[in-house]
Amino acid sequence: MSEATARPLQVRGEVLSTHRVGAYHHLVLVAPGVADQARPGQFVALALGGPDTNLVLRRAFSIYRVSTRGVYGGTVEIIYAARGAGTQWLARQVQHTRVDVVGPLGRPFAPPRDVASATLVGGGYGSAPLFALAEMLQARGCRVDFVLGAASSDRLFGALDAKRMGSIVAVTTDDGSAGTRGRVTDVLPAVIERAGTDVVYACGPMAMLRAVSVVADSYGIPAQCAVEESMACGIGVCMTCVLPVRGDDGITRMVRSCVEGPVFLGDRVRWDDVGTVPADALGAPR
Amino acid sequence: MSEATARPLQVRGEVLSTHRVGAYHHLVLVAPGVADQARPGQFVALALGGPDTNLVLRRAFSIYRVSTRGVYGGTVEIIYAARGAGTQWLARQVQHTRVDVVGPLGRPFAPPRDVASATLVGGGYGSAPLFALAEMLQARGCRVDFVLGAASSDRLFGALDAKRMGSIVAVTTDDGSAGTRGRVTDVLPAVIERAGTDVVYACGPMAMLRAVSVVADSYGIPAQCAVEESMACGIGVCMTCVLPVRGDDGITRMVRSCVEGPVFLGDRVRWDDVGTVPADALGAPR
Amino acid sequence: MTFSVRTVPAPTAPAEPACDVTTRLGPVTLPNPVLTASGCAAAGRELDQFFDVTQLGAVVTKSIQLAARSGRPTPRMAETPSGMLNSIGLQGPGIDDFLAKDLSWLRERGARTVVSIAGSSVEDYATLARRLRRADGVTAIEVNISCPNVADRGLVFACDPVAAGDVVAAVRHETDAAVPVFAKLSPDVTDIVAVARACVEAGADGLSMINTLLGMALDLDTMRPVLAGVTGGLSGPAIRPVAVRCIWQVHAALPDVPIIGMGGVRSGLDALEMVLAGASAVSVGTAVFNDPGAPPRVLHELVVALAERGFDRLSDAVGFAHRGPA
Amino acid sequence: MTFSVRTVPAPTAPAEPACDVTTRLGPVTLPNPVLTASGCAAAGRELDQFFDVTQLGAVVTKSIQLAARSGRPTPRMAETPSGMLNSIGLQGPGIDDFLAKDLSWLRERGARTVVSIAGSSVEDYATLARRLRRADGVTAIEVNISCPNVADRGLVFACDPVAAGDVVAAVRHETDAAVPVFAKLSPDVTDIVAVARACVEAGADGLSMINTLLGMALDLDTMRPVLAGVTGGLSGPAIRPVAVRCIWQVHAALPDVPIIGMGGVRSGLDALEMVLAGASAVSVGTAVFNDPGAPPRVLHELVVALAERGFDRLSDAVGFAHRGPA
Ligand SMILES: Cc1cc2nc3c(=O)[nH]c(=O)nc-3n(C[C@H](O)[C@H](O)[C@H](O)COP(=O)(O)OP(=O)(O)OC[C@H]3O[C@@H](n4cnc5c(N)ncnc54)[C@H](O)[C@@H]3O)c2cc1C
Ligand SMILES: Cc1cc2nc3c(=O)[nH]c(=O)nc-3n(C[C@H](O)[C@H](O)[C@H](O)COP(=O)(O)OP(=O)(O)OC[C@H]3O[C@@H](n4cnc5c(N)ncnc54)[C@H](O)[C@@H]3O)c2cc1C
Ligand SMILES: Cc1cc2nc3c(=O)[nH]c(=O)nc-3n(C[C@H](O)[C@H](O)[C@H](O)COP(=O)(O)O)c2cc1C
Ligand SMILES: Cc1cc2nc3c(=O)[nH]c(=O)nc-3n(C[C@H](O)[C@H](O)[C@H](O)COP(=O)(O)O)c2cc1C
Ligand code: FES
Ligand code: FES
Repeated sequence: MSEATARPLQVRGEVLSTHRVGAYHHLVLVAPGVADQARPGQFVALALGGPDTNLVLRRAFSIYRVSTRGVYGGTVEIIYAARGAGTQWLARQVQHTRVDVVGPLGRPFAPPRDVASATLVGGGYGSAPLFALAEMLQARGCRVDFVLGAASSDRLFGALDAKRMGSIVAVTTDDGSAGTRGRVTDVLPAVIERAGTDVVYACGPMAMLRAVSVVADSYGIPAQCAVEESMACGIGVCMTCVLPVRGDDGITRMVRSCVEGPVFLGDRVRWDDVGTVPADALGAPR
Repeated sequence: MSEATARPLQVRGEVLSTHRVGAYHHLVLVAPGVADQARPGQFVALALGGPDTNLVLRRAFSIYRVSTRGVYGGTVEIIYAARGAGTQWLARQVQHTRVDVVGPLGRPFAPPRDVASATLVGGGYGSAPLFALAEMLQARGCRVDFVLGAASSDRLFGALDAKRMGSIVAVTTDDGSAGTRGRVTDVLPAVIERAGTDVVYACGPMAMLRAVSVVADSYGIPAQCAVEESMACGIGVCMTCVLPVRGDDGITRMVRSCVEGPVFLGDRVRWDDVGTVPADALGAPR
Repeated sequence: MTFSVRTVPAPTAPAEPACDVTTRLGPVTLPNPVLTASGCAAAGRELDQFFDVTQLGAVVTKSIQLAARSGRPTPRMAETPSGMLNSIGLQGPGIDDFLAKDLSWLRERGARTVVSIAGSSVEDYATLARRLRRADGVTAIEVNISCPNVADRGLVFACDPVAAGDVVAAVRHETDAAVPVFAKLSPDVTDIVAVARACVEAGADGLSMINTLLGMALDLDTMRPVLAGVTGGLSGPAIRPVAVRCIWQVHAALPDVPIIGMGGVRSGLDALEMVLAGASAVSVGTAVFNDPGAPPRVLHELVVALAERGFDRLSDAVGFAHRGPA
Repeated sequence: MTFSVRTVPAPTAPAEPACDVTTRLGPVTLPNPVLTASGCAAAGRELDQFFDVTQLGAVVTKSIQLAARSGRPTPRMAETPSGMLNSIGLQGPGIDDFLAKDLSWLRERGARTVVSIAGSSVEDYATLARRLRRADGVTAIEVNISCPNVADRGLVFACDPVAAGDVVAAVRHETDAAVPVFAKLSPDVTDIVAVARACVEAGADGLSMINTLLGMALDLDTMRPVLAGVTGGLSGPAIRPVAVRCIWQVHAALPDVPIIGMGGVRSGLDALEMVLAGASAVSVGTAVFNDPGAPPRVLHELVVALAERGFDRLSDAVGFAHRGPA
C-alpha cells in the first residue's frame, strides 16, 4: 500500500472472486486506483443490492489486502460477515457483478515514529486490516506480535497469516474452540510484557477496543483503535457516525468516525460515553 | 393444456432456461401444478426482483406454452419484452433463480361450440398465447388462420410456428421490415373473406384490439380479445385493472380484467371509453 | 416469497401457536391478530383460493358505501420505490349487494368480518351503520374517514378532529355495543394524536392506522400525472416508518385504546414491530398484491418471532417497546 | 451507479447543455438547477473530492445555528425500505465558525452557496440572518423551519402557518433584497398550501420542499427504538411520491413562486419529475450517501432528459405537467 493520503475515489468495481473463510466471506474486488492509495486501517464503502434494490445506504468494510499490479490493474480485498440484507446480497454475487466502490476512506493506522515493538489486537473480522499493517511495520523494522480473538474458531480470522508474520501469536475464543478460552484482554498483558510492547493497534467490536484501551493505558502505552460505528455516507457529510472524542485541547467533541477515524487513539475516545452526548461535550444540550 | 378451470396456485418457480427471440425473451419456468391447469389465454403473475427489491407489484404475462410432463414436473413458458425494472431484472437472471409464480389466472379464450373457422390475430408478443389456442382449436377440427403484426420484424413473434399451423398466415409490420407494410387490420378483411372466418381471437395492444373488434363487427362475427390493463394484484382484489364492459343486461360496468378477463368479447368492451368511466356506467359519478 | 421481507421462514401453514395469540379489540376477542387491510382483499373470496380465510383474525372488507360506485378512471395505480400509489375511488357494490353477496358468503364460510364503511356525509355513515346493525356476521366496523366531506368543501373527515368525531359518534350511536367501532386514521395530518383523541372521545372502541399517504407520480413520457385521479394513496413498505411512528405516538397518548396497525407490513417481523409499538392487531395490505399468501405467512412468522423473544402471550408484547426489556 | 435509478446514462462529466438550464430563484439566477440538500453535503468540502462543487447550481449547507451544537446521541440512523431515518439533531458549528471556515472556503472555491439556518425562536432566525447579511458569498438563504419553537411548547414552526410566517418575516426583514429567502416546508401537515401561502405572504421569495417525514423504527433484538432520538426523519426514494404531490399542490396554488424540490431524487428523471410538477431547482439529498457523484450525474441526466423531450429551456419545463403537451 502506498504512503500518500490522497482523495478517495469512486470507481465501478467488479467482483473478481469470492469464497468462504470460516464464518466469513473473502471478497476480491477489481477497483482500479483504490488500491494504489490505500493504507492499512482505511476502509471502502460499497453500494450493494443492484439496480432495483431497496437498500439506499453504502456498507463500510475494512480493507484486508490490496494488489496494485497484475492484469486487473488493482484489486481490493475484504473479509465480511453476511448478516443483514446488504451483506447477504453480496454473498449471493458471483464473478463479474458490478459493485460501486468508494475508497480508500478514513484515517489509517499511524506508524510509530521510530522502530518499535507493536502488538496487533484483532477481534473477529476486525483482524482483517492488521496484516497489511504488520507488513508495513515490519518493513520499517518493527517487531510485530498478534493477539487474535473471536467468539468461536470459525470467527477467528487470519491465525495462519499471524503465525507467519508475528513473533508471538496469542489466540482466544469465547467458547475455547481455539486457543485460550476467554477474551483478548485476558492474554494481552502477558504479551505486552513478553514483547516489550511500545504501541498497540486494535480493530474489533467496541467493547473489545474499550478493554484493550484500558490495558494499554495501564502500561502507559498508546493504543490505536479502529472503531466501527453505523455509517450512512462514509465520507463525512451526514453526521451519523459520531462518537465522543477528547481533542488536543481537552475538549470533547462528537467527531465523525468516518473521516476523523476510524482509527483513534484509545485514550482519546470516551468509551463509557459512546452512545451518549456527554454533558461536557462541545455544544451539548444544556 | 387441460380443460378444467380450477383455482390458481402459488408456487415457488425456478428459471429453467432463458434466451432471446428477436426483441423479446423466451423464458421457461419450472412451476409445478400451474401447467396442468392452464388454458390458452390465461396468464401468470410473477414476483420479480429478488429479496431486497424495491418492486412491490407482480408482473402479468400471457402463458405461451406449458409442458405438464418431463423431469421438471411442469413448465410454463412466456415471451416478454424487457422494458421496465421488473422485466429487465428478469432478463438478467440465469438458470435456477427462484421466481414466485401465481397462476393460471383469468378467463381463457372460449373455444367455439361447433367446428368453426378461426382467425387468430396477434400483435407483438401478443401472439404468444395464440399457438396453444391454435393447437386446441385444431384438435377440435377447427380451421386456423393467422394474422400477425408488429412494429418491426424483430418484434414479430411466432411467424414460423404460425406457418407450421395456419392455413393462411398474413404478416404485417409498421415499417415493412417483414410482410406487408401496415397494420393487421389492413389485411384482416381479406383473410376473413378467404378463410370464411366464424370467429376471431385476438391478443395485442388495446388499439389493435379495438380495430380488430371493429373489423369483426363489420363481418358480424365475434372477436374474443385478450386485453392488457395495468394490474397490481392479478387476482381480483385490488380493482386497478378495470375497463368498461357491457353486460348481458346491457348495463356497463367497470369490470376487473384480471378475473373477468383478460379475454372479453370485442363487442362488449367499450373501447372508446377505456380510460374513462362512462357516464352511464353502473355507479358512475352523477 | 420472493417479496422483500426481513425474514423468510418456511411458508407453511401456521404452526401450532407457541404462544397465546388471541387479541382483544374492545368487546371482541379474535383468535389471532392478523387481518387483511381494507381494499386489499376485496371481500375475502379471491384470497380464499390461496389460503383458508377463516385462519385469519378477521377479513377487513373493501370500504362499502350506500350505493354502488364505479370508482375513478384508469390508470389507477403506479409503482413507486418500495410502494405503490392507488386511486381506485372506492369502486364497489352498494351496501345492499354487499350484505346479500359478500357478507353472507363470509358468514357462511365462517370468517370473522370487519366491515369497512365510507360515506360523504355524517348521515351516510349513520345509515350504513344502521343497515349493518340488522345484519348478521359483523365482527367489527372500521370507519374509513379518509373521505371527502361534501358538507365541508370536500375536506377529508380524517383531517379534522371535529368532523372525525362527528362521524364516529354517529356510527357508534347506531351500532350495537357488542360490535366494536374502529376509526381509521389518515397520517396526512399535523397532529394525529388530536384526531385519535377526538375519535376516542366520540366513542371509538379502537383506532386503525394508517391509511395511505397522499402522493403522486408523473409519467415522464406523456409528462402528465400517471393516475387519472392525479393524486393517489401511497402504501407499501415505503410508508412503514410513518405507520410505526403514528402507532407509537397514539399508543403513548392513549395506552388503553386498541390499535389495528397497518402500512407496509410484509413479514412477521414487520408485524411484530407494529405490535411492539402498540398495535393489538395488524392488517396486511399491499403485500397481498405481491404475495397472495402473505396474511397466513405473516401470522406464522409473527408467532415464531414472539416465541423466539420469549413472549407467552401476544398481549404482553403490545406496546412493549414503550416499556423496554425489564 | 449501482444505486437504484430509473435511468443510467454513462456517468460522465455533464455534457455540453443541449438546452438552457439556467434557473431563476427570485432575484438570483443559477447556472443550473441541481443543488445539494441541506444536511446531506455538509458544507461542500467533502463532496469536492468527488466532483467540482462549482459545477452545481449551488451548495446548500447543513442548517446552521447560533451556537455550536453536539446533536443527538447515536444511533442516529436506520435504513428502511428505499429510505432511511435520521436523527442527527442538527449537529454543527455555530454561525461564527461556519462563516470563518465553511462559507469562506465555499466562496474561495467559487461555489454558489445557499445557507440553511435553524433556530428555536424567531429571534434566533433573525439574528442568524443579520449575521449573514454582513457576510460575503451568500447566494440565498434557506430557512429550515422544521425546528421546535421553544416559545410554543416545542411545536415545530413548519406545522403552524402563523409561526412559519413569523420566522420568514423576521429573516426577510434582516436580509438584503438581492438575496432570496426560501422557506423549507415540512410535509407533516394537514394543509401544506396554507403553510406555503403564509410563508409567501410573510415575504418568502420561494419555497423548498420537502423536509423529511416523521418516522420511526424499532430494533427487533433490543425491542426498543433504533434511534437514540426515538423518532427520526424519513428521506430517500420512498418519499418521492409525497414530495411530488407537495410540489404539485403548492405550484398549482402559487404558480409564480419558485420552488426548490427535493425528496428521494436519485436520477435525472426523478429531477425531471419534480421540475414538471413545478420545481425550478432540485436538491439531491440521501442519494449522495449512496453515490457521492450523484449531484453532477443527476444534472447530466436531467439535461439529457430535457433535450430528449424537446425542451430548449429548463424554464419551459417548470410546471409543465400542469399544462400538458400542447
Ligand atoms: C469502518 C468500518 C469498517 C468495517 N469493516 C468491516 C469488515 O471488515 N467486515 C465486516 O464484515 N464488517 C465490517 N463493518 C461492518 C459492516 O459495515 C456491516 O456489517 C454492514 O454494514 C452490515 O450491512 P448489512 O447490509 O449486512 O446489514 P443491515 O442490517 O442491512 O444494514 C443496515 C444499515 O446499517 C448499517 N450497519 C449495520 N451493521 C453495521 C455495523 N456493524 N457497522 C456499521 N454499520 C452497520 C449498514 O451499513 C446499513 O446502512 C465495518 C464497519 C465500519 C463502519
Ligand atoms: C394479462 C396480461 C398479459 C400480459 N402478457 C405479456 C406478455 O406475454 N409479454 C410481455 O412482455 N408483457 C405482457 N404483459 C405486460 C407486462 O405485464 C408488462 O410488460 C410488465 O408488467 C412490465 O413490467 P416492468 O417491470 O418491465 O415495467 P415497469 O414499468 O417497471 O412496471 C411498473 C408497474 O406497471 C405495470 N405495467 C407496466 N406496463 C404494463 C403493461 N403493459 N401491462 C400491464 N401492466 C403493466 C407492471 O406490472 C408494474 O406493476 C401482459 C400484461 C397483462 C395485464
Ligand atoms: C389498492 C388499495 C385500495 C385501498 N382501499 C381502501 C379502502 O377501500 N378503504 C380503506 O380504509 N383503506 C383502503 N386502502 C388502504 C389500506 O387499507 C391500508 O390502510 C394502506 O394501504 C396501508 O397498508 P399497506 O401498506 O399494507 O397497504 C387501500 C389501499 C390500496 C393499496
Ligand atoms: C442525514 C440528514 C440530515 C439532514 N439535515 C438537514 C438539515 O440540517 N436541514 C434541513 O433543512 N434538512 C435536513 N435534511 C433533510 C434534507 O435536506 C431533505 O429535505 C430530505 O432528506 C429529503 O430529501 P432526500 O430524500 O433527497 O434526502 C437532512 C436529511 C438527512 C438524510
Ligand atoms: S458516515 Fe456520514 S459523516 Fe460519517
Ligand atoms: S389486478 Fe387487482 S383486481 Fe385486477
